[in-house]
Amino acid sequence: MAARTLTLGKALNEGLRKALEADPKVLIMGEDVGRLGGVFRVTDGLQKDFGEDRVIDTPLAESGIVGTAVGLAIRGFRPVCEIQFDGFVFPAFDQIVSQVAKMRYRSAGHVALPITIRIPYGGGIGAVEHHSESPETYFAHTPGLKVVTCSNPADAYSMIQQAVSCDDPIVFFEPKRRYWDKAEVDTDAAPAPLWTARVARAGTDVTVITYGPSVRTCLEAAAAAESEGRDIEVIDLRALSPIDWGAVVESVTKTQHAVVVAEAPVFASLSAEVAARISERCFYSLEAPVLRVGGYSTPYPTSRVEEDFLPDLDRILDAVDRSLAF
Amino acid sequence: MAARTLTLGKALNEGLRKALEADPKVLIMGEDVGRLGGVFRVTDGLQKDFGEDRVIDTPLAESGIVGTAVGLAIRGFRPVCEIQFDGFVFPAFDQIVSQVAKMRYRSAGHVALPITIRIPYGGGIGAVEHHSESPETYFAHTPGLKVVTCSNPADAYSMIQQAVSCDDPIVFFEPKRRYWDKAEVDTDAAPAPLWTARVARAGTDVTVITYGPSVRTCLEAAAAAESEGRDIEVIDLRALSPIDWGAVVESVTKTQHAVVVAEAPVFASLSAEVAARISERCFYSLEAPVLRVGGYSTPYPTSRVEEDFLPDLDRILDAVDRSLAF
Amino acid sequence: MTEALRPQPSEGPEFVQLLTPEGERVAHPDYDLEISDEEIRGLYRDLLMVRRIDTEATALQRQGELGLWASLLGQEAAQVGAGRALTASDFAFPTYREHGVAFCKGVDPVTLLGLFRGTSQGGWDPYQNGFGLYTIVIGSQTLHATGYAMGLQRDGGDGAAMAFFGDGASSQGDVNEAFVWASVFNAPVVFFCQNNQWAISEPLEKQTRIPLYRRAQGFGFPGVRVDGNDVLAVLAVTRQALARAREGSGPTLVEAWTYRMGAHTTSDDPTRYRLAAELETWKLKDPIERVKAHLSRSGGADATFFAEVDTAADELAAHLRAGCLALPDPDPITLFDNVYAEGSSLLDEEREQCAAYLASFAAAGH
Amino acid sequence: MTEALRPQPSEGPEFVQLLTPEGERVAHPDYDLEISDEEIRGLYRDLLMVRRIDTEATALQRQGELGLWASLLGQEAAQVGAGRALTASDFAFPTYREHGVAFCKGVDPVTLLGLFRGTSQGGWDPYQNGFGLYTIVIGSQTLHATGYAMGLQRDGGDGAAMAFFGDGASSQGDVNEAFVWASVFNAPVVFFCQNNQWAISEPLEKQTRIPLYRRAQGFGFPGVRVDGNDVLAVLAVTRQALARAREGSGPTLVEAWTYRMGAHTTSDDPTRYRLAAELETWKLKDPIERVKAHLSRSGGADATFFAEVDTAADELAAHLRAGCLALPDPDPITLFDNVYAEGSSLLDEEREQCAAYLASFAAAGH
Ligand SMILES: Cc1ncc(C[n+]2csc(CCOP(=O)(O)OP(=O)(O)O)c2C)c(N)n1
Ligand SMILES: Cc1ncc(C[n+]2csc(CCOP(=O)(O)OP(=O)(O)O)c2C)c(N)n1
Ligand SMILES: [Mg+2]
Ligand SMILES: [Mg+2]
Repeated sequence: MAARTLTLGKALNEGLRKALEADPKVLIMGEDVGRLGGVFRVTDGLQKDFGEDRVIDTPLAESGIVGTAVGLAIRGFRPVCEIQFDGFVFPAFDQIVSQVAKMRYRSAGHVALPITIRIPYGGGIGAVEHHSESPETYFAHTPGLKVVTCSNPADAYSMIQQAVSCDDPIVFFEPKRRYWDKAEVDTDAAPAPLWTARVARAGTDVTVITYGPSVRTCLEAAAAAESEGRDIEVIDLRALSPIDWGAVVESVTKTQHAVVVAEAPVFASLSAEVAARISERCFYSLEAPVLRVGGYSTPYPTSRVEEDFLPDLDRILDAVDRSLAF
Repeated sequence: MAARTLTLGKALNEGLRKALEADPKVLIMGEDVGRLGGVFRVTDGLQKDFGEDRVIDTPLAESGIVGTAVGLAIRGFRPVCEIQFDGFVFPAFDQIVSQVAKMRYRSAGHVALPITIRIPYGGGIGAVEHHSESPETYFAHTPGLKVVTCSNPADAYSMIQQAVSCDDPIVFFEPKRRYWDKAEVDTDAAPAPLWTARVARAGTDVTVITYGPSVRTCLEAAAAAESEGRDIEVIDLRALSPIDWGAVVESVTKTQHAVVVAEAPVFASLSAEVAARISERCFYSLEAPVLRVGGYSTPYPTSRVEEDFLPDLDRILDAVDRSLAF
Repeated sequence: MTEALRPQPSEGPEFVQLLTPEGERVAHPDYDLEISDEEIRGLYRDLLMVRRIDTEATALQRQGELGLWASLLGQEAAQVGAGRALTASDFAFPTYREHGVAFCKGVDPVTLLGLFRGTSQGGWDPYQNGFGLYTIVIGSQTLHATGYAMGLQRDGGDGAAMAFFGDGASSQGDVNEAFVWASVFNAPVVFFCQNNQWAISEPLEKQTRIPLYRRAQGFGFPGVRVDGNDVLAVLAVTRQALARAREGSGPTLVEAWTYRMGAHTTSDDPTRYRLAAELETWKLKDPIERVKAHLSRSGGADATFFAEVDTAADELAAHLRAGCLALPDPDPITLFDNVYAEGSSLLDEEREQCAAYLASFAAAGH
Repeated sequence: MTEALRPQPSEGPEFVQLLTPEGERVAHPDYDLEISDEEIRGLYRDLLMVRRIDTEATALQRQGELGLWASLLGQEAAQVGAGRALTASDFAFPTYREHGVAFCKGVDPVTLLGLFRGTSQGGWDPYQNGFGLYTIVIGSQTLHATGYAMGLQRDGGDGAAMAFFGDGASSQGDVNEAFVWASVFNAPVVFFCQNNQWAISEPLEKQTRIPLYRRAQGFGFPGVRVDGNDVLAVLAVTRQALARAREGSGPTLVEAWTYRMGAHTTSDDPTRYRLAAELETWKLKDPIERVKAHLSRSGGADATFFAEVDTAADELAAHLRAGCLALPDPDPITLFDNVYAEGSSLLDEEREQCAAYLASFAAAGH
């Protein structure tokens, strides 16, 4: 077993390196991904080793990044686009929604667009505006795209490779405040199928469904709850579109209580889908309504109050308590 | 009483005319809104009467339309932007999400952006790609925006004026396949508050929650169900963000059954929010899970099969039956 | 409607013309075209076939067989000139109006009708003829063409990419970003702008206050304005631009100065916004008449030839009509096909539910 | 790192310079600047104050008082030149780096710090000084400036708008759409591009292969390249551009050729991507030294003056520091404020829930 301790960011870097090695058609493109290695160093060293033709510093325009990636994919390449921060994906939104998501459909299957769009996302890093958002719902709501997110180094390492080798366009969300989280990564282990959720912690009392940066927060909440005698099961969705409903329903059927946790404003969000679907599928098992903990219906606030905006231990435990007290 | 028979499109036209008359700061801008009067003629005759400086044919670029509207609003104007079709709003998405929605917040309230973004939306008109989409979830999920839609000429007439005079940015969805629907409009009547839902049909057995183009379909379904002895209450949300939960909860508490109907793909949609919130608020009243009828998780399909994609009478009644049989 | 007629481009070398509206060959210092009578007859044939495709499709729309049609009437020379400059290894990225380019690229015109009849979203195989899917969101395809050209640079492919777009499209951010990319990467792409003077109801002046071909200057690559109703000039200019691209000299912007003789689409009513007189002046510049005049005058073709082409066009029209009527209505359940290459549990579930639902109707004998 | 140093702009009239790096006044055929010693002393003072704001803010960041700072080091002349050309009726639309313009527009620099300290998103009143909110999404503000200028045309306001942006931003669709709009509507807007040679780690060549000021040609309005480290030249060029705008002659693109002497922001490490030698050549072109040299040599200022300015700068720095430390941490519940002008039932509900939740902690004595 080739187990090494890696940060989540480094695990992505190594995963991308593997992807570049495995297939000469894989390209990396984005702003500052070359010599700088990206502002989070996720592409560190890749341009040096794979050259400027495969690791491409692009002009500063996101629609251009994704739009030219579409053309490169039509020509048979597998572009991995980096969007520098969550809040900067919107200039590319049109190309993503109307071209990337729909080209296969439009072409009756003749054109595949194996494009991966990497987006560091989420808050909690004390950043300025547009650097802490959670835009996953916009993409999950868009048919033709698939959406995934990793929560730990091992998943980061395998999921990025699986995403790059998938023939469908994938929006790959990276929990930026977890880039520095470290864990052992077994680089030889067979990865779990990309479209499966993971029981991050088994428990019996309440199911907390979450993903990305909130997984660690929920695990911490579960650890804290343990001392108070509450046994929380934490499900890390991993795939946000499509969702592994089997895993979710199985857990909620068992615990009869569900809390959904994510950083995005809850209104009309992916969390709403999770809550709605659980409410429908587990109608007879639920002992309490599905509760949601998330961002408020405001723009992402300034960093000095972001801790009050983000779901934290206390808010998660408060929801767990409310669910159990129902 | 000044009751006149108007189509929904003409009601919007007259509402816009009133808005232009009422406030010299109101501007209309977009592609082909001038001499042509828009491809749906919603702005017909307005340039002729209010001049090219107030009804502005713009270059062909949606980000430019919304971005310059932001600047005009900063200068004190009230721009009404027309996006020609639903599928063409995405080039403007960045300006809408990162500028229109956040400027007030960023400026701590110093800058108001009283911008109305009109979008003809929805399917059923036998159109080509990008001309039949229902992108309301993207906007409803965006804090800082408000989202409304009208379903009939009377609402169209009053709601467009209310939207234009609102100091918040509003995305105004127009049900394009209902542009030709006719009804009496009392142009003197005091309009209902913009943020209230409307009981479009009172009933006792099931609540069908819907909006925009689907309202008529749901009313037709309710009429058909009547003959089979089912009494459906139809709620027209009108405001999609924020939603008038009071009206929804009141109805579902009474009927104990809820079906949500909209054209958008249901996954991670506004319908998910409605279903999740009802499931939470009406937990003890619901006799059946909240069911959703909507588009499938595919891009909007080609017109020869769109009737199979769109919620129609049969699918709505099927859901009603399933709800009652639960 | 009080404004004057559109201004016409200045004569002189800035406006490349090799065949006058009267059918006279003229020389241009930078663009030479050695072309045989046979080749000119071939172009004439193309022009006529393409126009016939267009008029037949318009008729099919009027008769209710198509939901919509975007006519290329008046733009035949621009499209045939560019289309014939393209070789098999070049890849075209069209808008929704490039029926003439499609024809030159060898696409059976029936293939194009599905989109307008509503039986498909396009659905042809772009690799078969190097002809991309029709793109409706204005300007998007210019970035695709540029990316494709970057791909050619990376895999050593020997063709070039050509992006088609309109005068209106020139205002879109995407088109200008494509110019930035193409310039910075020196990509083998030709930007072919059919300036047909109108973007639906908006005249050229709503998009630019200087000639569009000069836009390229701002991005550091050459721009050329060509008489878009002169098939010889378009062929010469586009060939040269493609040659430049293939030999590694980077992008070119070609502005084909032409005119949309018909409505924007069959849904449009141009009498609301433009003068009939404008149409009249453009009729005198018809792209087909001048080739016919030239061939007749030079003896390059005789009445038999013209009659033969007319017959071939009639046959093509009949083929188009028959093909259109035979286009199969898709089975509803196929609306779930081709969303993903590797499937999706969500979609599978929806497909099953829909199939069961549809079956329940079949069972009930609806 | 093997590539050569950045190429420098050609000398000659295409590069407007009125004061050499050595402090010598030079003439330019198109740009004349009659300016008194007193005015030059004023500009010197501005430059020094602005640099001092910047170094103090950088220090505050290092000491953990700011989360981030975007330094303008090296760009003082570009910003003071443009900032002093602006009059009270002109409106500036900045990026995140226009601290110098803010100063000239009369904004208390403490106001700018909230954004970088994380106590606000900006939050100043743009109407107070005609200075818009800092804009982080690259290029967006160019459209706002253009729209504002269209507003001036409509309400008869007598100012102009000025859009600030960087070399990197020139690639964004929005910026090019702003050029289209400004040109088509002949809007009174000046596009002021600080070409500081870098967009984070990407050198100019990743954005363009020709000089940026020439971009304007492609859109039909004038572009000028000015020595961005020469405050006199920037003032002269920008004044003229603003005058053109105000008198109805439309937009101008000004490219201020300058250099980002520091990191992109305090989060950046430029040693990873650029040569120290490049920095050295630019140190010789320092925007402040040349004014000092000129004033000293011409006798326009003496040691007392320079000492006075230093003292004033120290005072400003102390004010900035004190102001920074005094910036109040926002009350959490205020995160619900200013989302909407007319409220929202959803937000009201969330605010109440949050308030109750926070109160429960307070009650529990947390
Ligand atoms: C992004 C976008 N906005 C609006 C439209 C609606 N629309 C379709 S064609 C058209 C005009 C296009 O004009 P031009 O680029 O000159 O091409 P032409 O139709 O003249 O060939 C418009 C506005 C669209 N398809 N895409
Ligand atoms: C749309 C968008 N994409 C990416 C970023 C991240 N980013 C911030 S500054 C910057 C470089 C900007 O370069 P330039 O325009 O030259 O301005 P400078 O920072 O040099 O003043 C980038 C890529 C952003 N803020 N917005
Ligand atoms: Mg056109
Ligand atoms: Mg820069």
